[in-house]
Amino acid sequence: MDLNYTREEQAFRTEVRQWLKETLPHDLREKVRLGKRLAKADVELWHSLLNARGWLAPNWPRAYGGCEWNAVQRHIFEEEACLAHAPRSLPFGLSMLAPVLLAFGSEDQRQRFLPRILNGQDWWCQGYSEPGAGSDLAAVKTRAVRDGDHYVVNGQKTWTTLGQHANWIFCLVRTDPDAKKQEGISFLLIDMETPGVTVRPIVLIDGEPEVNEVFFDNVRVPAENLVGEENKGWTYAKYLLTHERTNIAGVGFSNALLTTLKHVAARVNSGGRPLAQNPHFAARIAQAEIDLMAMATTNLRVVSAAANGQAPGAESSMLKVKGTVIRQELTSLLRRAMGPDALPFQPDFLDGCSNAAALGPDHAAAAAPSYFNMRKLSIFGGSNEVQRTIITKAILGL
Amino acid sequence: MDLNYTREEQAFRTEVRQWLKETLPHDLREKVRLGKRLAKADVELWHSLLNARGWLAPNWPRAYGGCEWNAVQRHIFEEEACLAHAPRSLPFGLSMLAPVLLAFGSEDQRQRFLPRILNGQDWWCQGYSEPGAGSDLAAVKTRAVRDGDHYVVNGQKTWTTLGQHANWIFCLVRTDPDAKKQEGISFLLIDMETPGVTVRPIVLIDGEPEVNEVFFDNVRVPAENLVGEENKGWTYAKYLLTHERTNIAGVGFSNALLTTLKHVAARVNSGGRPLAQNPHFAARIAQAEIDLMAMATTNLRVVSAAANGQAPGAESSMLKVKGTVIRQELTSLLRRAMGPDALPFQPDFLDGCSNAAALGPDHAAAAAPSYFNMRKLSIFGGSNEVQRTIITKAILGL
Amino acid sequence: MDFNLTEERMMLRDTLQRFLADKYSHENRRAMIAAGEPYDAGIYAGLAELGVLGAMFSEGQGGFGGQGFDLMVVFEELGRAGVIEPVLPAVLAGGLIAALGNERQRGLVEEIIAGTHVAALAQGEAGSRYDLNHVETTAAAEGDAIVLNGIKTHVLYGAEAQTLVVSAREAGAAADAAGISLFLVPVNTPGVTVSGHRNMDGTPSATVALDDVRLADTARLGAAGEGLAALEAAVARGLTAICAEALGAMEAAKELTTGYLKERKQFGEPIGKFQALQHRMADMLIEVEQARSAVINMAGNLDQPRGRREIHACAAKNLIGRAGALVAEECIQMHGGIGMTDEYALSHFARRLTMIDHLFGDTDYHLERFIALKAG
Amino acid sequence: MDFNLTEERMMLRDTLQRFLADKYSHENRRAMIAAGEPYDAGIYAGLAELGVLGAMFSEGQGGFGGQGFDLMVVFEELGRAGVIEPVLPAVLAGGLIAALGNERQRGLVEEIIAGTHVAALAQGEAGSRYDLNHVETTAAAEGDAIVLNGIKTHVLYGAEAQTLVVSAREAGAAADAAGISLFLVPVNTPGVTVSGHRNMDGTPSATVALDDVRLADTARLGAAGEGLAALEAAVARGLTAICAEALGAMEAAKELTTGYLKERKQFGEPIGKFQALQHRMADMLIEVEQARSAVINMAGNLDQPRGRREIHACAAKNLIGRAGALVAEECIQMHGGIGMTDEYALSHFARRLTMIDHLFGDTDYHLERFIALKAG
Repeated sequence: MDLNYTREEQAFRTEVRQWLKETLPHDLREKVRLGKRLAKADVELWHSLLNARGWLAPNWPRAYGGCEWNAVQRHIFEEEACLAHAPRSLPFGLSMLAPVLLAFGSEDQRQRFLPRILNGQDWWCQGYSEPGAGSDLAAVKTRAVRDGDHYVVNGQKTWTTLGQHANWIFCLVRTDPDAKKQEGISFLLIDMETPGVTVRPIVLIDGEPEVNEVFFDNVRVPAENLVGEENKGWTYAKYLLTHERTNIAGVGFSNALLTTLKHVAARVNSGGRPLAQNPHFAARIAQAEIDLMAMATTNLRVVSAAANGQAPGAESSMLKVKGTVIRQELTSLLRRAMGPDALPFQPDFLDGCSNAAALGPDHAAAAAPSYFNMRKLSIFGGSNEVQRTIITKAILGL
Repeated sequence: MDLNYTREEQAFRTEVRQWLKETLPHDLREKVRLGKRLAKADVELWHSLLNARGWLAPNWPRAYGGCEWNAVQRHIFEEEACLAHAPRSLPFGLSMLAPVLLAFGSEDQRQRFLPRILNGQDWWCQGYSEPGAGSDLAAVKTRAVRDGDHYVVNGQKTWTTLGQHANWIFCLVRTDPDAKKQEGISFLLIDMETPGVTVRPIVLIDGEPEVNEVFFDNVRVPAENLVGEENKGWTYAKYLLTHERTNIAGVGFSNALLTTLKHVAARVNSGGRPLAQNPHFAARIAQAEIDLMAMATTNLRVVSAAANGQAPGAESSMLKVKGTVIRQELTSLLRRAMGPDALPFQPDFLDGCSNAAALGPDHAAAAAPSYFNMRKLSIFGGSNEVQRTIITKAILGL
Repeated sequence: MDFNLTEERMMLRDTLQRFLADKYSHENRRAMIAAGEPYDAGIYAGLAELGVLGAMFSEGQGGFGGQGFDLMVVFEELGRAGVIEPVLPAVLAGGLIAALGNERQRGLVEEIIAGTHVAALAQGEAGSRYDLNHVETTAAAEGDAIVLNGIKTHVLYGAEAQTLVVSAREAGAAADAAGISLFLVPVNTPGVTVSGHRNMDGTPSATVALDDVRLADTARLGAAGEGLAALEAAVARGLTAICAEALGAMEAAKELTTGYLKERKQFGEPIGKFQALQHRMADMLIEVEQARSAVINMAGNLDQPRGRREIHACAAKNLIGRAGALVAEECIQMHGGIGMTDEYALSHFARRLTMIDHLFGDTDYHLERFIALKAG
Repeated sequence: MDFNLTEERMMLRDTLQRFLADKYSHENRRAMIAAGEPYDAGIYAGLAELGVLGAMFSEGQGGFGGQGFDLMVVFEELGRAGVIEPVLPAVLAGGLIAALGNERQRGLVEEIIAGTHVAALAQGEAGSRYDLNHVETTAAAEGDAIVLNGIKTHVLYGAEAQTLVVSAREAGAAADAAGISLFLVPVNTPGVTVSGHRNMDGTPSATVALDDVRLADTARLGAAGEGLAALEAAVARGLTAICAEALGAMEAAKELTTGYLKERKQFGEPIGKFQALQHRMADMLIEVEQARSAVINMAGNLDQPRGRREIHACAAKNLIGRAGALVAEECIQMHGGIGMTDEYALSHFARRLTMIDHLFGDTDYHLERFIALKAG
């Protein structure tokens, strides 16, 4: 047992920290720090900076422009990026589609799509969920019917995150309606500029249109856009879901949140003293911090096992649940810390309109919207209920 | 809406309080106050005092020596008795068997058994649960086979509270092994001095043999001891379970516990000041008190509806669950309040051995045993899991 | 003891329920907000006509209610329907005018009851958090006049009001209990600048800058320097109102969720058949009953002496805060994605429940206050 | 970073696990307690023979371990089997003797490692609760002698010890950090009265009265008046031990409960099929993993400077306290009645987990201490 990082790992951390310090633009950092909404251009800029350094694709093979970082390196990078208030890079192309193409796609597909993910030409989004399916992802109703060298796609996807910015979508579609539920599903890549594709943004509880409905009305998709074999899409989807959950615990995000929370609590007045000195509030922060300290180690234990080649099983689900609980608690505390200043809704300020001044102190504007937005953590990516079932089944085997 | 008691109810409260003050022996009060274990003689003394006043059977008809109190009067009596640290009267004969005899027994049975409950000649215990049945009370395996004018009983009951003191037991027995689960059960009264009855005390987690196993080995029971009709026992058992849950919320107990907790917290030293002034601990007490204040009103709302003739449905289950949670939290806080003084196990002191002095302050000896003992609240009388299912089914109807 | 409503209150509740079921909906509220309107003037006139505003005041004040249970009955229904029209300021500012005003000042109450005048309470400041006694806005005598200076924050319906009830300090230091006075300030008085915004839950609010605002001495409401006690009493009434409103919102969220659990199928079964959800639902239902009891306790003790009134106010606001968070979070979670969308009504109830915790003291604030009151 | 045990520790763990699986059981412990024996001397000798006591000390001290992860490995197994034999006092009193003792005094360590001598730590007092600095027992110089007066409470294994390590005050007021010294007191010294009792969890404990106990000046352990820092460090080692023990007890309770959920049928199904129990089980499993991480953090930081060591000690004891209560309560609840019986092993683990919260500072105590350390 040794809780220390190796010399190489420490050097890597220093390198990452230094690069972030030099490269992350100040206004982008401030946007992230204050919980503002990032514009499409903000994300594209961040991708391009990472790509210029060769750090955009941590888990891709070097042959395709990736870093081939191991789990510990990825963990260090994520930790540093969060502490520096760097934006999150988009997972859809980088860590969702790409691993599927690398494992099951054709070389043509890899050569065609992977470079465009790196250089920012394509913004991918995910077409998994459908209305009424919830956590039951295999309940795919969107149909794709072969017609010559095309598939004709009809149906609807939903909860498509940032789909309003995307030009490509990877979809689960039903190609054999007579097969059993998990069978008869295929994995199809669809150019969103094809006629018949419509995107409708859905405003969420925090006032932001973060997700979308995507409609397909007789959309003709070239058959070469099929990944792997027809009717084997569920295998690829499961691969994506179980093998590509990096940073599922969100330790880096929680650490950054905790820092912000302490920053705020030290400055907000509560009955004549800083809120940080209020014993009740201090206890709630400390409780979250203690849980986070333990979870950081739980995470490292899993990361370290993964770096040694062990495939995480129920541990991923544990990290998902506990990570969610901690992040939600921290956003809840941040909201509470703001007192009445959490009340106003300030979309213009959050959108970064240059002439919009914030009501209340630093961090107040985003406190309530972030709290509401983070409710999604326990719902998406396999709800926490689904995760709990996985955890117990793994040990009970019932 | 009016939160005040009527003048008559207030007068009744005064009468009860005065009587308790005059009648409850000091050493009995101290035993209850300090959470000591009551001997058989203690309970019998308390019953005889109540009976002398005519207050032993709050919900029996006057014709049989009862009080015919309504729900509000019963509530007032229980509240006062708890605050005075009076012992709890035994429910087995008074509020479990008696209502069944009154509703379904023969007049002969009533005349034979009810007076003996009042005058203390009989100590009843309950023969419902069987090993391995848990909350599934209808899983009765104990057999009663008719043989002339007797039933011959074979089998085993368990979790029989205070059965070691009892001379009579009311049992659910299976009289028709071929009928469906809930059918074929009969309700039988068994003299525990009959040959073939054996009682084995079970020591619980708090070190006390509060419950027992009762074994029946070819026990011959006169057929006249059958209550109501053969094979209809489940109906009577359900009647007992759903209609006779008085004081299910335990508001009186919780109020007394809260008083004790505050008494202790004001006296225990924590870092140079009374524990009551420790903000964390004060917050935990206050939280429990606020919950209890609300539950007292929730309870009164149900009590008041019951006094107006409305049968409580899921409300009973709600009171059971919340009442349990609050009582368990209060015993947990009392244990924590004691700090290291909760460590020693002092059975001699708890049993009232005259030469056993307590280690640590007032209330320390019983703090941990009571905490452990009270874990039973969420298990017996229909576990809290069963109650939660009842609550939701009542509203969802699924 | 009697937990039944009087016939009058039952009638008011039923009429109000029908009116709102008929005229008020999540879609309408959303459309109104999207159109930039602070609230629906027609609805507000309708509420006044039904006597909702009259029910906030006693007969002596020109109304026909004014007791805790009147507030409870009305606000539970407002909460259930998600009403954002300005009934709360009638309780807060209107209540203060009715309680403290001289005959001339009390004339405003009539207009408030008629729904033709909105008065808003301007008590919060940048550093006050939830403390009513933290007042840095100054009221200085200049000859016969009084001059106000300061900035008031989180003035609910401030931009929609014609009159503000402003707390300002005539003597003492920032957090002193003594020295706080209340003033009636018409919004068109020179030096008053009102900047409106909307809160997360859709209710309108404002920041009010007071820059050398000159008032006649007659603008003072009640005795000089003794405003805090009345302010606290008015806020206790406001707390009763928003706790009852939260109860209504919880009931509405509960209704939506039980409906959803019955309808929605996953893995081939209604999700309400999943035991884990059933048991969490049960815990939620229990807390909603607890919340109702807390509101009853508070409403029934609103006219008791300060100590008892405030203990119940703290207990209720604390319990409502916890129950409200539980209901908002669990209902969203049980719904899944749909529960997070703005177009589904649950989002409104969840936001309102959450934001009510930030009004007039949150869960933690009232827990500490409860402890202090019990110890004192 | 490396989360694997060294081969030596793995061997020790495996041997210890086999030894305890073979020789130690709930039934045996119950019988022994019923017979009035404080603990099983044969088992204790066996543990010594296996090197369990040697693993508590570094090579320099005559052992072959002494690091945080040595404590963790051993105590996790002791906790899993429910061992009540006196290994903990070897960490506490033995650790202090090894850390502070002069050559003569350190002779005791050899006997402790051999299992032939028990030394117990006598630091608590009636009013001290969990504060190590609260010492009212006095140590007064009288010529060449030192005279101790006071009463020490909750002296774990005090009635079984041959030597006591006693904290007493040579200067300062009751709660001062400075002025506390440690003394080696043979239990047969005139004036020492040891009254033994048993704790709820079966472990033996005692009250020690010190009535004009005359010691030679050479009985002092370490420097005069400077005992607190060493006491705190020894208690940090004790905390590591009991936190690891709690982890082992949680693992054992978890094993019993998962087994029960699979076997036990109700309403025709294994109760482990009920989703409500599954989800609660999942939450419990998560907390056990969290507990393990907290113990790892604590063990790995035991030799760090005081601030860092104590922050991890507080974090671990707080988390272990919460997780332990959850595991004890949930495992009993999932078992139902059987989980409440003394004859079923779960009762021991539940009692031990609960009582560990009352040793050397509970959940709340360490949360407050964590806050103070972070702020300081």
